[in-house]
Amino acid sequence: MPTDPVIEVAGVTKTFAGVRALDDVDFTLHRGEIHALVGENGAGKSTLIKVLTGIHTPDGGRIRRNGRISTIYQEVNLVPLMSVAANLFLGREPRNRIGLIDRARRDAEAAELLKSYGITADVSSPLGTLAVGEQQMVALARAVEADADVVIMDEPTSSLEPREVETLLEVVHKLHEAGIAIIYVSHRMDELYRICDTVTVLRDGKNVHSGPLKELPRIELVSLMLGRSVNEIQKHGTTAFGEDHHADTRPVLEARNLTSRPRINGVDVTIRPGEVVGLAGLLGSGRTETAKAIIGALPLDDGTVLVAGTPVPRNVKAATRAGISMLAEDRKTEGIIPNLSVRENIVLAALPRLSRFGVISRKKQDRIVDTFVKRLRIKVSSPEQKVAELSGGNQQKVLLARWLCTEPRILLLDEPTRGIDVGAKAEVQALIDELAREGLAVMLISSELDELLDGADRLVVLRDGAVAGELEGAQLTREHVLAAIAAEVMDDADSH
Amino acid sequence: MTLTATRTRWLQDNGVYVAVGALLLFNALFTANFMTLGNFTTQLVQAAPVLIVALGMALVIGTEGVDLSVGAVMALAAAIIPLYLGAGPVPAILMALVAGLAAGAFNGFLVARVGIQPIVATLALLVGGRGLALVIANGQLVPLHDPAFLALGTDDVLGIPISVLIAGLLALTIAGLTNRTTFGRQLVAVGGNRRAATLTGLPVNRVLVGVYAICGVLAAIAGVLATSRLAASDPADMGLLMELSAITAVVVGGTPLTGGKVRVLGTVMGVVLMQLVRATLIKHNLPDSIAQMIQAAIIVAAVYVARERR
Amino acid sequence: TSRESPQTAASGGPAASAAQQQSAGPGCTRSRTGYPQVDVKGATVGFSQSEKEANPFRTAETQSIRDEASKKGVNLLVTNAQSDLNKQISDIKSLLDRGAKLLIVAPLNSDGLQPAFDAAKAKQVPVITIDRKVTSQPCTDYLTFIGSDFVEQGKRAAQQMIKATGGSGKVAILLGSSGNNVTVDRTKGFKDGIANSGLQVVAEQTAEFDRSKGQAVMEQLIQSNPGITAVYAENDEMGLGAVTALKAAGKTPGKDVKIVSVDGTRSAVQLVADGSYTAVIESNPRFGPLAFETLEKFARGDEIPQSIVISDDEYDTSNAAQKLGNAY
Amino acid sequence: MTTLTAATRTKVLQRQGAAVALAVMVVVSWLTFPRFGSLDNLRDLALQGSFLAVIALGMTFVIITGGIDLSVGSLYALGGVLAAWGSQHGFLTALLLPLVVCGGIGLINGLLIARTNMAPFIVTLASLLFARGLLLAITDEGANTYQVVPDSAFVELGRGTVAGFGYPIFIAAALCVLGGAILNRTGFGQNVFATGGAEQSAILMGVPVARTKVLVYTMSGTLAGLAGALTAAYLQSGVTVIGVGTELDAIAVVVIGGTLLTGGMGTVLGTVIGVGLIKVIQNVINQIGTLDSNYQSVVSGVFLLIVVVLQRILRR
Ligand SMILES: Nc1ncnc2c1ncn2[C@@H]1O[C@H](COP(=O)(O)OP(=O)(O)OP(=O)(O)O)[C@@H](O)[C@H]1O
Ligand SMILES: Nc1ncnc2c1ncn2[C@@H]1O[C@H](COP(=O)(O)OP(=O)(O)OP(=O)(O)O)[C@@H](O)[C@H]1O
Ligand SMILES: [Mg+2]
Ligand SMILES: [Mg+2]
Repeated sequence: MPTDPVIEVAGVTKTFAGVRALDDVDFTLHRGEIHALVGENGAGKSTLIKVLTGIHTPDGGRIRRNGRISTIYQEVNLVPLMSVAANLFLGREPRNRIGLIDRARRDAEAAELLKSYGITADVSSPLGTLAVGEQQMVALARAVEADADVVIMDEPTSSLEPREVETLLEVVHKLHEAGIAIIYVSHRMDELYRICDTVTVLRDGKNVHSGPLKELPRIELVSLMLGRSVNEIQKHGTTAFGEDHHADTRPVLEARNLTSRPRINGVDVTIRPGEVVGLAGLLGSGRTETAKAIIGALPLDDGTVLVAGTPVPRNVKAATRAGISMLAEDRKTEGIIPNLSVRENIVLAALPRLSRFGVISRKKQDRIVDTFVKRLRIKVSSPEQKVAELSGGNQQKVLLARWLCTEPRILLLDEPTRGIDVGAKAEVQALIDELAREGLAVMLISSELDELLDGADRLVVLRDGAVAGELEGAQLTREHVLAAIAAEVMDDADSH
Repeated sequence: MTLTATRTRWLQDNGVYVAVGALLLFNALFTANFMTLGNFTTQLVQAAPVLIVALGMALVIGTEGVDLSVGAVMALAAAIIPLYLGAGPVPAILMALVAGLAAGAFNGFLVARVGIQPIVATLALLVGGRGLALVIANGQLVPLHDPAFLALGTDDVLGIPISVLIAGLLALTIAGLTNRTTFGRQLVAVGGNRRAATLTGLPVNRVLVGVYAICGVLAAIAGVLATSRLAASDPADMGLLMELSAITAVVVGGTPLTGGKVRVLGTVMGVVLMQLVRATLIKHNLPDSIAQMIQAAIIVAAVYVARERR
Repeated sequence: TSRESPQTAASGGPAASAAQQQSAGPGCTRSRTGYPQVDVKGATVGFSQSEKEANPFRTAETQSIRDEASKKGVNLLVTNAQSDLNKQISDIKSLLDRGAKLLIVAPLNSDGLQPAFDAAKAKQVPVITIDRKVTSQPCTDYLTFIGSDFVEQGKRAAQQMIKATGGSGKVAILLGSSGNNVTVDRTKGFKDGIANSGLQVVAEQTAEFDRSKGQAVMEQLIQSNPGITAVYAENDEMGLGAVTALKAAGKTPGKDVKIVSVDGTRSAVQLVADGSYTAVIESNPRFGPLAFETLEKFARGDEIPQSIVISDDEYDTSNAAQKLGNAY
Repeated sequence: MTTLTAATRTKVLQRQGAAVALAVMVVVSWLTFPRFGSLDNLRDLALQGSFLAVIALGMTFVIITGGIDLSVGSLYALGGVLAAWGSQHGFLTALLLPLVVCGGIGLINGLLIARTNMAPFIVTLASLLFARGLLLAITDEGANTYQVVPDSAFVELGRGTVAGFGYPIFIAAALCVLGGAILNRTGFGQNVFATGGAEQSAILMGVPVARTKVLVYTMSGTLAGLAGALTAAYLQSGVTVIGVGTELDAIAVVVIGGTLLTGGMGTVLGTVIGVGLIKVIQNVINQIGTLDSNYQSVVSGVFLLIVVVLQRILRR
């Protein structure tokens, strides 16, 4: 099938303050192919894409583009304050006779278009009011509608639900049939093998392999990415979770009747020490809200949170002091402090503990930072590096470290492995396991069903901001969860 | 990393020191009677109140805010001094500082609790504060005669004028506060990403109110020192346009207006640079028109060098 | 606006008791203007002040108008333009709107009040401008101007300076705010006045009519020009700032360095009396009696001169102690 | 990805917040002060507001891109001086000279901000100084005030009236309508919102962010120059002492009108309402008449505070 190349890259090098993100990379994309771009966190995938699209100028090398490129970037890159329709059509709005933007037509076309992506939100409301996954779909629709010869997708499914992933893959398929070339970046192996023709593996900024994907066994692909031998990797399964944990008897966290209309409505969750409770549900089912409600970041209409039987005042500071920690879903706006160094980001929440009379001990800081950089294998040139310069996955580890060094009793993890490569993902999962074993109460929110099924001891399924069911033990199967979640899909079908 | 990149980075971090050095060199060569102890003392004494205000401003800017009311707070402090000077300098100064604290805390309350954007929140006090000062003082300039109070502005310790000493000590304190304390690091985190800081459980509101309160107190201290030096309480003119001088000095010193970073030594150097620029322009007797245009050019040049690269 | 420009201690004439010099030129009568007769007693009179009453000159000026108004049984409306020219225009229009039949205006600036004068003209309301002369037409745009001649003030400051220094030495000028015509006139008068003497201007820098800026600028100048023997300050406030700076630099103001300024505030005149200041050219703000007297004359149909320029008093070491009571 | 809570409702309330405040102010003033509603007073209110509205229109665009323009006060004064000087050479010179020069300074502001990543606050602060210096330089340190040639067409531009309402009112109104249309109905307007809403995203979405910024500051400078020219025509002279602190007035009215200082959201209508509010407050202070001048700024400050706090509360 490969015909003439639409993108040709030869010997491209790109260096950021001290980090060689791309090192003499060759890369060719042919017309009509779906090309997987894989590699560990920080391997240089996003950087390569930004070089391709002209956002970054390479330090050296040659790039030949042979057509229009349209891109969905890793972090949703839309304008939250503008309306959904405005975002969708920014730069190519329908005009009326005298050349002014025809807003009515724009909104109508936007609503029409989004319906084919399964989104029924009000297109005239600000984009920021949509759930993250919906925003991702809007970005997808925008990129696909741009009439491009090449569509680049940088981890498009990382915030999508199974149902939406299907929609997305259908779209990819249609694009493929229309002869459009696609670069597809993902850490999810299943997807890659389902849709991609060819693969390029980056490691430490170098292209270590390019070739057809189907002929490459999964295990070998992983070994190429990690630079470790196949044997070494074979020890692990799909996830790195071990056996079920043996939880204590008395719950350490009891959340009762959490209500913040209209997003959540009377959610009850209890977690015992040493237990991992998963929250399952569709996009917008209120999982993030539940976590935020527990940590006190969401104004509540009703509800109480008890830690070890004592009510916690409704603010983040009090919750943190009571031992609750939350790893936020959106690390860019709710997690990292971009200007600060890795060290300062890690110790931030633990500062009061590391200081006397408000004066911080640098030695204690360095010790803690050192420990966590090693334990979580955070890839940094030095702890003084700015956290904004790290790859997404490494930023996520920094945030995990921030919470772990406060020595919490309850850890709320909202999509902790989103955008993390296979290696790091296994590490994080193993870590969650280990933490639970050490007696921590963990709440795990994940859009990956496998992760929930393997990782959680018990699953709370949310639907429309209310608990739709709890699954435990033998009920923890794909079918049961889907059935619990799917009720909504049925309802939807009925009402149509 | 290439050599030019290293050099650019170095210049970006140290541009303000280079500029101060260059200006000193220029003056040493071309300005009569510049290299005298008396002259340096004069420059430092004149810079001291600006520096004190700029230190507070640097903290506020570090939280991604700005305080336009500092000049008005200086005027308030000035207006309060004569009311209590009868009871002695200490109560008078304390009352002035309390006023600064109250004004700052009020700003902080508006920003942190009510959620008003800093420029607008402090604009209200910029507009109303000086009026209030004039109301308190009945619109009058009051000459002051209390020798102990006036000594603040005229005396020195081991040859260092008291106001310069105070400014220096405050600079050290603020440097320690930002770099070495929990409060300082929380402040920078709040400025770097307020939502993340909130979700991390930092006492965001307390930090914000604290920062504006500190800024208010520092402005009041500057008002007290300037009043003592002038030997008169002059609420109509005290600290006029001080907010712009202070912001300029802070930014020229390399603290970005986008928050998340505070450079205390840079701020000191920014103040010194702007003071030297003013002194140079006056000493060379340039007309006001040229002087203003040169100041504009120097501000742009200094900030250009220190700007954050994309 | 939210920020007032620094005080311009713009000035006026001498004490109301001082002798008047009536300027030449055709006078203005009511019949020439065709305006109706308005009895001052019981009339509604508007006064538009230009700046906050936050300096002695403005305070005394407004007070003088108020005092005289109540003496004459006048219903006085007062506005304050807060140093905003556009606001002064609306102030004057609103005074007219609120029924003022006679207007006294202390203009913020010599230029730019034309729209306000036109509005008054349309309503046949006579306008007396005080303390600052405007560039519009007397008798048509406004009735007359009462105040002093700033150029003359500068000249007289120069004479005092020549007298005190013996006509030689190095002078520094502390200028008022840039762009202000009081600054321009007082500078011109002073420079003209010293033109044929041995006085040499070595520095002229703005200190914006402000005491602390006067102090700061003087500190700089005395460092770079230690040979300065005289300072001309365009208002008392800057002069007072210079005194503090000179003392700190180890000079004796009034002796080593002569200081002359314009205004006649109590603090400055007191220093002259004490001997640490050379001379003050007065600018008296008490326009009330003269302004209402002029309005009465106009009502009677008398001829009003184009401008009523008042001979300024002056304070030097010989008379400051006796005349201290005249200072404001 | 920023999530908003009920942002739609917010937007409407925000706009209404200022409008409601204005309506209340007007009704109360009308009832309290019989002179407030007089035609003369309303005409003057509108005229005084029109100059500020022209400046604030440019500021609205700048603030929506997430920037700020402190130079407008100085450019306003400079524009007036240039127009008065230019009026010796005919109508077109008088009108175009200030637009070109002030627009040029705005262009430089824009280029410095867009191309060098310097903070708008500091760049425009420098041009505030620069423009003031330039003004002093061309007026011989303020000694020269240029007069507008009397009875010229240019004077008519500032002094002419329709039904007693001055031309500047109609010019300002037309510009605001045009500005509103540009903001909401053109690609440039969308770029302005995108630039201020999320600059990095806008760049990735292919919005010409740099060009948008340059245009916006050029526009702001040009409009400030135009306001200066209109003022000069109205005052019949190029007054040097105007415009001090006008930038803060302009910022205040834009923010009162509900435009977010952080960018990404705002309306021209809101700005017009903000201008109305400020001018009505000023007018009311005059109507009260007996207020000590020192109290006047206290009252203005308190009013400003009440309006922004109310708006903030309404927004919740
Ligand atoms: N703007 C930047 N400044 C400095 N370093 C950067 C910058 N952007 C990327 N890097 C560095 O370049 C390397 C490659 O980063 P990149 O974002 O391309 O990784 P990635 O393969 O997309 O990883 P992930 O799977 O986590 O998204 C990383 O080490 C990162 O720290
Ligand atoms: N109508 C809405 N109004 C305000 N915010 C919304 C609205 N819909 C979604 N959001 C925001 O979008 C984010 C995701 O929504 P939600 O928490 O309900 O989804 P979720 O179940 O956590 O799914 P996921 O975590 O996969 O996005 C939340 O932060 C929520 O605040
Ligand atoms: Mg990436
Ligand atoms: Mg979520």
